[in-house]
Amino acid sequence: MAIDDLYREYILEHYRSPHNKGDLLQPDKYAAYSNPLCGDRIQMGVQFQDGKVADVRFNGNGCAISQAAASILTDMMLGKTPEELRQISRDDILEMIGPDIGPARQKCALLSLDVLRKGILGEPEAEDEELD
Amino acid sequence: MAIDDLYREYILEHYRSPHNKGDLLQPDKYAAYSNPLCGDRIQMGVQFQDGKVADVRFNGNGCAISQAAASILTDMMLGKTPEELRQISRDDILEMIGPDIGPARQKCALLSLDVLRKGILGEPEAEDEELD
Amino acid sequence: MAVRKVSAAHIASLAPREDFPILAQTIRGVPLVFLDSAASSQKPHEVIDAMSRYYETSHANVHRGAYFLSEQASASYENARITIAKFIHARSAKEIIYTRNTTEGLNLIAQTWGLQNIHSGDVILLTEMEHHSNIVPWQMLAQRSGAKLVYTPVTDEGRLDIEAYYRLVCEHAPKLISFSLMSNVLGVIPPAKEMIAAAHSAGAVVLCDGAQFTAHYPTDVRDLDCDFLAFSGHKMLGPTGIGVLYGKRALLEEMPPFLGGGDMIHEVHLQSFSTAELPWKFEAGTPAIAEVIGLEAAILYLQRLQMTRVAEHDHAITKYALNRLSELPWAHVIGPASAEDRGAAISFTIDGLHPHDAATLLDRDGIAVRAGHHCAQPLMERFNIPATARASGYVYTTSNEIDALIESLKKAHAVF
Amino acid sequence: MAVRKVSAAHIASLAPREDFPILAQTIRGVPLVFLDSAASSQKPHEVIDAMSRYYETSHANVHRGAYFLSEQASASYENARITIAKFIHARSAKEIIYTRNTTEGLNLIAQTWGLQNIHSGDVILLTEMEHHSNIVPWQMLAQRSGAKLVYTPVTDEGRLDIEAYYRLVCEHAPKLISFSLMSNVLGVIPPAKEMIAAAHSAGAVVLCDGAQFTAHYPTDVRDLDCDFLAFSGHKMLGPTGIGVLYGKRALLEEMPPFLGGGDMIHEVHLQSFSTAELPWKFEAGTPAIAEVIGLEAAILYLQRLQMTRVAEHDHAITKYALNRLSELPWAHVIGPASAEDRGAAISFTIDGLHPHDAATLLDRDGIAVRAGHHCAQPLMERFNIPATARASGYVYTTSNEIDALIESLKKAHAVF
Ligand SMILES: Cc1ncc(COP(=O)(O)O)c(C=O)c1O
Ligand SMILES: Cc1ncc(COP(=O)(O)O)c(C=O)c1O
Repeated sequence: MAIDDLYREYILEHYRSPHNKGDLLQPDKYAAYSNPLCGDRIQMGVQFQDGKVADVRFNGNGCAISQAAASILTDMMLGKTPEELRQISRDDILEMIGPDIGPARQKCALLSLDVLRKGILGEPEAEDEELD
Repeated sequence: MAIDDLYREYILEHYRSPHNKGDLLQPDKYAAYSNPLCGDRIQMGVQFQDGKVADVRFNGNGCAISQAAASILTDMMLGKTPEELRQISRDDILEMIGPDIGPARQKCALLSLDVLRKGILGEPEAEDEELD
Repeated sequence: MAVRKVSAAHIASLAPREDFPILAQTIRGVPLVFLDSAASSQKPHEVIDAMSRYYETSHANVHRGAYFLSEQASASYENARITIAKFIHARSAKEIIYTRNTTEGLNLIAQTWGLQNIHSGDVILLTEMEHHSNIVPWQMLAQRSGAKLVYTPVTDEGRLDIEAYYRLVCEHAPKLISFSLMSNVLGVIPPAKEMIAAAHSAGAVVLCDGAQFTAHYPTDVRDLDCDFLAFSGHKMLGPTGIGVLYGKRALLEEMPPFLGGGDMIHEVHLQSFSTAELPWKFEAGTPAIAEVIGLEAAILYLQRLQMTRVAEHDHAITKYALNRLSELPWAHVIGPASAEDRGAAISFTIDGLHPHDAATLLDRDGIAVRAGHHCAQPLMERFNIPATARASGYVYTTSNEIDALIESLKKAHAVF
Repeated sequence: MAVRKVSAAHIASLAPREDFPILAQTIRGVPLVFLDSAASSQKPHEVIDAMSRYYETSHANVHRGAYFLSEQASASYENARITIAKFIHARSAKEIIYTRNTTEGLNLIAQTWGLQNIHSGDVILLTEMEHHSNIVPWQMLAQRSGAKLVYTPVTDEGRLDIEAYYRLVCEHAPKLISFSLMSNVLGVIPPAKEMIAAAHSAGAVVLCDGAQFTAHYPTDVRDLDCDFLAFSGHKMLGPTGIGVLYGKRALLEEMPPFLGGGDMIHEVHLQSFSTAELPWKFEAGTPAIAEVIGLEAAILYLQRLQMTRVAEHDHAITKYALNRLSELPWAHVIGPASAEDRGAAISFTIDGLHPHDAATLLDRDGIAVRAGHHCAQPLMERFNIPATARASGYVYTTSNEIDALIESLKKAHAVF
């Protein structure tokens, strides 16, 4: 029974058998963030070669959404240049995770992207759009 | 026209021509209190002779109610022993001022009694009745 | 003083009076004339209903729940922040911090930014017309820090002495300047934008007390360029229990937290914690959720009325009331006699009639005005009066109500 | 773990469910099963209506007005204080201070009594099961004062280690001891009266966090003999934006004020102020008037239900829920497995299913439970878990709702 759009087989697969899970012994870049709401914590190590992601591993405990998202994101990262990594958007992730995701769970889905952006790529805290 | 029960001629008379208003040069006891709500301030000096109030004067600015109440109270005080002064109750004053007085104005009516009790007689801050 | 004839035509209420259920009341058998809006305004149906509806259909604690009700409540709570940010033209909703009232907002700055930045010998510049809420927190801070409080005087006319202000700014180079955008006693609206620019040239940080102002005038924190602004919901058609503190983001980021507890933290260990992002860093514990929703409803209501029209209406009422009061030779306005740069709070004294007695007598006619020091004792001392009576209108006020006030004052004066 | 058969009979709600408008809602097409009362309870009509009626008929600012509405509002505001004082068996209404919530009450003590009495090297004794709101204020105070924070540990069963508590009290002679009368995670109710007596023998002042407790149990501050008690209206059928801090009068009298501003003063001059009497000394600015009236309505409602019966009902629900959860071999309660001395907050983890996913899946069935650290990260660290799911019932909860929870959990577990 597909209980709903969110916990479909694709997500559960990534959760049960996450890709790129583990630790890199000597990452070029390493970062960790936590989501205080649910206690999720994602750490990520990246190895670059010829300016591209040669290896990436994530670790941490968390809900199915954050773990599956990390699995999916790290898959996407492989082979990309930092420039290309910067192109990965929130919407890219949310599209993969599923449309039916409430605001509280979006944070779970986007935690690994946060680690990538702020921790690995060193982007500054996103300035919010100015209100008109 | 008796505009209402509160501002009847009796009160207005005491307000316009207060009894015992002024300052005592050498009071045996002196005290002053203010009502921060309306800015009323009453000071009172008392002279005792043979254990009785021989003279009492009050001064201060304030509303008709507080001034009239001070005038009425000081009248009542004359000739009384401290023991008898202690007997003057809130209800005694409120009865003289009038039945139709709201809670905010009660404070005005009772300001001079406060000066008498806490300032002149040195009674401690009244402990409230314990709740059941 | 010559008795002038009033030529102004009848002024209707700006807001439909039937929107305000309380205005249909009678008090001691006579219709209510509510002229104490500067203390707290009345509320339209929409505000009251928004809160009831919230409790009836979508209450749950915010931020921490992954279920439907909590997500709904959280969304309402955060959407209101955007409405408020836009209402005062903040750059971002992160600059909007929910407080209980203006008073808490002012204390928050004193106890966070103040304790961090104000040191012994530093000067805090206030004005003589401030509300106690914009005086006492600074006295408390001065006691702790050794700072000095300096006050811009008020002229005999009842306006801020602007020349003196500029002089004091230069002379003392204050670390912080805090003043009210509209006096709740004098009604006066000081030239805030110029004052703030001068303050900034002298290196001061500026906090504005918007308790009165934001209810009556379009507020633009970007145009004003104030660093902080505090105001209250209950004075602008909103519920009790909710206020707003605006702060420039860069300043807020640097400030230590105010109260500690749930929601304002990122991580907590037994011996240390880290703070949440803005604005939650300053919001500890379960917030006033229903009240935030009520405040948003109030702001949407005001925006439908349009704040420029609110300002015009209140100006017309003020002018009318000042004119009519000038007919009474025994009544004396404390504050400017002209309606220019002054809002709808009109304080006055009456020869031979104490303000408190005046209020009681007016009350017998169903007219609600306030009497006392209006939480501005230093200003009372400045004018050497114990108290004033104050009539203050708002969007529901009509010139007929001002007429009722004048007639009742005449009656009261005749008694004494 | 053997699957036990549940023999308990059906448990009806104690309060008529139709009193709670929100409970008639459907969520995503299914009836709402609200099991997040420990975060914030739902409200009966009477509470919602008391506040609407207040705004519709008698709103005005309190304390400062000599007119009818303001006197009415002031009287309601102060009468509620007496109701609350009686509800917790305080000696006097002067011992009741209105706050926004529990969090503000705890911070108030830290920033007034704490700053005044806690000095470098002094020990503050807390427990490992405290809510962030009873940890972070003390960390902030410790930073300022140089005090030391010591924690009573929690046993593996999920109870306070009482032997350790007594030892720590003797060993450290803490200046202040603060603990929760009921854990919002473990549900545990420590033996407060004995703990307080021991604390007093060692010379400590005791603050109790009643956020959870006062909603579910008769509270008697005279019997407990705690020095301070903080709790929140919104967890006990009352509105958001209002909480209560009880304090023994002698202590409150000696404390410096918390926030400065209108209403908390006696006199203000340009360079000094004196404070108002209790309890107003601690209530700066326009208070949450409507919310106070709502809280009184909630307390009157609870008193009609009778707090002893509330306690019995919640105990029965707790026992039933613990029993039914014990049927699920893959579900693990964090906290005592027995309902003895534990209240209606039941935290659990599920093998292979993160609490957050559990909450989302339950939500699809209309069941609202909370998932996360419940503002108790140190306790999560203690049990070495990132989070729990928590089901918490109240006077409107039925055993059918617990059955629905169990069925939905089974479904969720099957997905994973
Ligand atoms: C035990 C405990 N203490 C303190 C609090 C904080 O209460 P509030 O958020 O109402 O300030 C809560 C509730 O969140 C709680 O459960
Ligand atoms: C100018 C001014 N500042 C501050 C305040 C305090 O507002 P609140 O009581 O809502 O905190 C008021 C209103 O009482 C005011 O008029």
